[in-house]
Amino acid sequence: MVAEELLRGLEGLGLEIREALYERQGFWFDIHCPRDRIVEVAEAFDEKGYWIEDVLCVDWRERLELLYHFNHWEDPRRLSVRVQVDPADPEVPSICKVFPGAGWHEREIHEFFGVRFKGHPNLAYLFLHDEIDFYPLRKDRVPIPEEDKRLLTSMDFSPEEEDAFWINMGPQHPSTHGVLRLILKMRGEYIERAEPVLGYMHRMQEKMAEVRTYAQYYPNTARLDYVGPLAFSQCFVGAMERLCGLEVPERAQVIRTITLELNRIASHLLWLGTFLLDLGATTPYFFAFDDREQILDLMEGLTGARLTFSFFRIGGLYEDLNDGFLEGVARFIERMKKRFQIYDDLVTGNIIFVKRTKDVGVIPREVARRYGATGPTLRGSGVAYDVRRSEPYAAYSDFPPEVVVRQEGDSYARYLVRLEEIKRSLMVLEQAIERVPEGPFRLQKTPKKPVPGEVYFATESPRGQVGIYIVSDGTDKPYRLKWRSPSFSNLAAFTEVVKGQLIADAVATLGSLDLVIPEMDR
Amino acid sequence: MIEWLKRRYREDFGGDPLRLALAMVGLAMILAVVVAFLYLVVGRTLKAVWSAWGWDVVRLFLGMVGVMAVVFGNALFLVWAERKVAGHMQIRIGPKEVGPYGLLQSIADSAKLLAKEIITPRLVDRPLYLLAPLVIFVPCLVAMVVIPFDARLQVRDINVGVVLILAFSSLTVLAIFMAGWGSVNKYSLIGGVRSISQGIAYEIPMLLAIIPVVMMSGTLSLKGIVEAQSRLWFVAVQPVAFLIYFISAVAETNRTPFDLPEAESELVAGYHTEYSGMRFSLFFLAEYTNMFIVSALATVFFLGGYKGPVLPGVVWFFLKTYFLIFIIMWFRWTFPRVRFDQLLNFSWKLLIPLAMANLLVTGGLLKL
Amino acid sequence: METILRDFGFVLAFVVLALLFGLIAVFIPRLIAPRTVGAKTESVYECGMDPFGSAWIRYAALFYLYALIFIAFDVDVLYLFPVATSYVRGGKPEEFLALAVFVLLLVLAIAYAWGKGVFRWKYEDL
Amino acid sequence: MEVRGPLIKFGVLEKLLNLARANSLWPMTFGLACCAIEMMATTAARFDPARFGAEVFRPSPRQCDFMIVSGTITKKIAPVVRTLYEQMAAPKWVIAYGNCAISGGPFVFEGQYNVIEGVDKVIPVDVYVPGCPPRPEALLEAIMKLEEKLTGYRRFPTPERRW
Repeated sequence: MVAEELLRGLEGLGLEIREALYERQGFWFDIHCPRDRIVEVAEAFDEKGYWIEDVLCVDWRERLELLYHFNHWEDPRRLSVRVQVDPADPEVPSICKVFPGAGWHEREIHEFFGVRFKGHPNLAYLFLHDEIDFYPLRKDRVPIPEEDKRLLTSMDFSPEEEDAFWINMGPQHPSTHGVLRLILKMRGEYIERAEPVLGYMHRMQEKMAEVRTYAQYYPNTARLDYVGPLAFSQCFVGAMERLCGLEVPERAQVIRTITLELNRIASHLLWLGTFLLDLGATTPYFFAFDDREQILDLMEGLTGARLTFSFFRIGGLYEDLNDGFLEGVARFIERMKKRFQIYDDLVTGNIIFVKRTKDVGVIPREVARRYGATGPTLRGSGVAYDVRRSEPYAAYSDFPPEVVVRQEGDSYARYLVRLEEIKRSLMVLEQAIERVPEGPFRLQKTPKKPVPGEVYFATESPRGQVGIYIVSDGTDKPYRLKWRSPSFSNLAAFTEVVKGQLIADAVATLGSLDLVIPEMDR
Repeated sequence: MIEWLKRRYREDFGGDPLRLALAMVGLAMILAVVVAFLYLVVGRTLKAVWSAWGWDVVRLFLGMVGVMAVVFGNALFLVWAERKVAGHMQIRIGPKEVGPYGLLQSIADSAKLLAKEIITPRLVDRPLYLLAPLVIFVPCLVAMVVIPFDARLQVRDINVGVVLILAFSSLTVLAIFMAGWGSVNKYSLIGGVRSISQGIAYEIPMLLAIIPVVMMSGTLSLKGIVEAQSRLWFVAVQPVAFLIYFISAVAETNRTPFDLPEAESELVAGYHTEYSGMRFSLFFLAEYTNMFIVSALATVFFLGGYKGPVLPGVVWFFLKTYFLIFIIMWFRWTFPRVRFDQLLNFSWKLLIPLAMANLLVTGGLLKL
Repeated sequence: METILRDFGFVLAFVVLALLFGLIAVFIPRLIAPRTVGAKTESVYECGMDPFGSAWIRYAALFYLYALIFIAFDVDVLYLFPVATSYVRGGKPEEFLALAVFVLLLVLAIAYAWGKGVFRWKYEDL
Repeated sequence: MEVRGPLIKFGVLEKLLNLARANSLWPMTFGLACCAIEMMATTAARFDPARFGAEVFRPSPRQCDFMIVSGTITKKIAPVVRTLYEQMAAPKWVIAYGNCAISGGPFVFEGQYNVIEGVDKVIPVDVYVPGCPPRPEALLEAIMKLEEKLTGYRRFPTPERRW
């Protein structure tokens, strides 16, 4: 196995490696690494073909702890590398030379915790506005040092540069789907460099989690990714169940699977509509939304909400199935199967659409790995990696979805993957609605306060792998909660592939990634 | 009525007789000035023109009124029709509540735009920025001069009508570039540059597609071309030319799938990003009038113009024209937008060589 | 001569009409529309941000090439119009030959530009 | 920022113009967060604001009549919203759509550092639509409220009045 090989190599380097309990913690191995050797370790991971899932920081007051999560496509076991940092001198070598995708995570940590990364080319702030004068996620109020204040607003570009044409796309721009801002350096119609500015929808989710109890915070998980909220809810309740060691009733798991898949279809349909809107075609938007409304009707009957369903509860569900839900789903499956013909006629076979998306925004496998792209974006690049298969949650081990893979890695491949995934989701639904077991839908008793400990949980949202990392100190509030958002990493990959593209292609590529801004701004 | 007047008096003049009197005096003065102006200036000019031109003056004025009616009627109808067509293609119904079948929708829109603020940004290049919406309207009206709506319903049959229309239609591109460059806005600039290259790329196939028609009819007068199709519409003998013309026409009017100068998802609103209120609606009006003109020309060149059985010619003319416009709308609500290099290369690599081949074949066949 | 002048009189009248209409249409809102007075109302729109960098720059030189071929073309194609009007059915075949030579020369121009890679859009070419 | 009245103002003319404005409200393409998805759902086939002529989404603020503030106003986006509002051509209106735009919604807590509690602290608001997120029907109702504000009467009879 790859992991054992790697660990042997790391042991040879003299690192301390501990085995973790996957069932309770969500990762397999814990690697303790001295501060100065992190680049070396990252290179070892890179050599074995690992991709970077997440970089995060926990403030333990007397020390800052950096966690690097690595995972492997063929051997999907999460390895966690820990680096201890002294808060008085928070400096760590940057690994963004090895994993460019970590560069953005490092910027985030720098801005929220004040950890400086040596060798990072651009530590400008991603999220925060210029009135902030402290590190928001530190437990104690630590003011930003004077020399770092310039990083709040400055980006390393100089508009005075001769012959450079700067275009400011966003925050209010029809094709950025919300409030993403891209600063494009143009050369004629071509993009030379793209510098995203995030944080226009930064809603302090991680800070809020530390202030509110688990139950109070839970509904806000649905507001992170409002297009596929259930994947985030599942991630949160899954992590809590894992932390408390709860066994969720079978019925609840199956119903969760059904709603998750319905949600995935709804999200993909929304993406389909807006993607084509970006390409200039208006009509598919209306057809896709028409189908989506059918799902929303079903979900509304079950959960009472049209968009931000907070349906799951720790240890089960909020409510049992309502009458006619399963029949409704069956009807929807029948309807949806016929609708594919419309999309094929209107979109897939449309010569202009094919010309606009084929060979556009190609994300090679290697780029996807180094940036940590996941979800349909990754599967469009020829990697059969799906959290539903590698770490089955809910009832996915009973109804394993087929993984759709395309080799091309272009926007057209991503389109086909998503369209195909709708079909596969329908197949999962078809099996699941036949086999909803009887029984309770919720555990009678769930603990209000989880045991102290840390836990990682991953789910597959329509956009890619969602991860949550919770540190519990035994109180009713999380000590630290960190989201790994798929759009964040996918956008990082976008900045790499957009270089040298036409502006129209950049819009097509951006659309094909299916970004949700609040999810990456958190 | 009396009640209404009383209320107006109370509300508009605050029940103050002095203000009413002042308003009356002001109105009388304005009327006097207008009458004097009409008599002294317009009347004399008219007299002079009348003595030189005779009945052509009547024709000119009737033509002006008629053309303005067509332009406005067409724009109002098309705005409504486009939204209705779009609605029905998109499984919804479109305008419905404003008047019967939503027919008053476009009137409400234009009235609203008339009372909308016009913002002139501080940094704009004023001459270009201010002139662009005026210039864009010129080719629309001039083209109407020579279009034969019926055998006798034509403002004036100019013997170089085809060349006149083509020459003036280039002004549209110029106006769009003026708007793009004058706005000092990056999106507008890109829109303007794109518009120029698109305009020139599609003008050539358009010209080349019309030449076979001119060859077959032997005249540059639009009426002459229609008369030459008494027996057979040119679309039957020149299907390739018709297709080339139609595609180029869609591109010339900046409609989807060739709407790159105003590509919404890339360039916000393209060249008219900085235009508001009436200036913006002049661009809008020009777009719909251009759509009408290119369809009318396609009708004249290829579909036999006003020729047709039973119904009067003018009805046939409008039927054919609006059918073509419907097809253009159909394009818009079906296709995505093409990419810019594809757009240019489609013209240079495919349409122009094809149009040339078509021209040669026509020339050869005519000599057989 | 008289007819031509009159023809252009018509055209001129319509040009004036168009300009007049545009002026009136832009003037009316000055009277009946409310106005905004704001700090940024009259600044350049750039997705809600303050604009930076100039909007008047040297844009892609690629378009310049297209414009050059166009000028060569447009003038030449215009020559074809008088030819077309006098090109009658039947008659002398050498008329066709003349036409063919002319058009083939134009084709040569496109072929040359094509071969030179004008129509190839590649980032590296810039 | 202020909006000044027109030079010429007659009661009848103003009434007619307001009627026209009420029947042709063009929104701005500006989505902020969750509520933007419901805003999109509103424009889709089932709810179809095209019926009242309110479907013409203009991306440029110069050409639209009202802005739907559909989401949380963070301190970073607030100046943008204000700029956009100032760049809209008068007459212009604002709909605060959703709890976040009204008061900051669920993102207000002690020690928060990034959310502005209500868009009316930044720009004037005409219609408030509560909900998290509000349903598309609520947005249609908000548009009708805006029309009512202009014309003085409601387009459709309210349910209470009918039953």
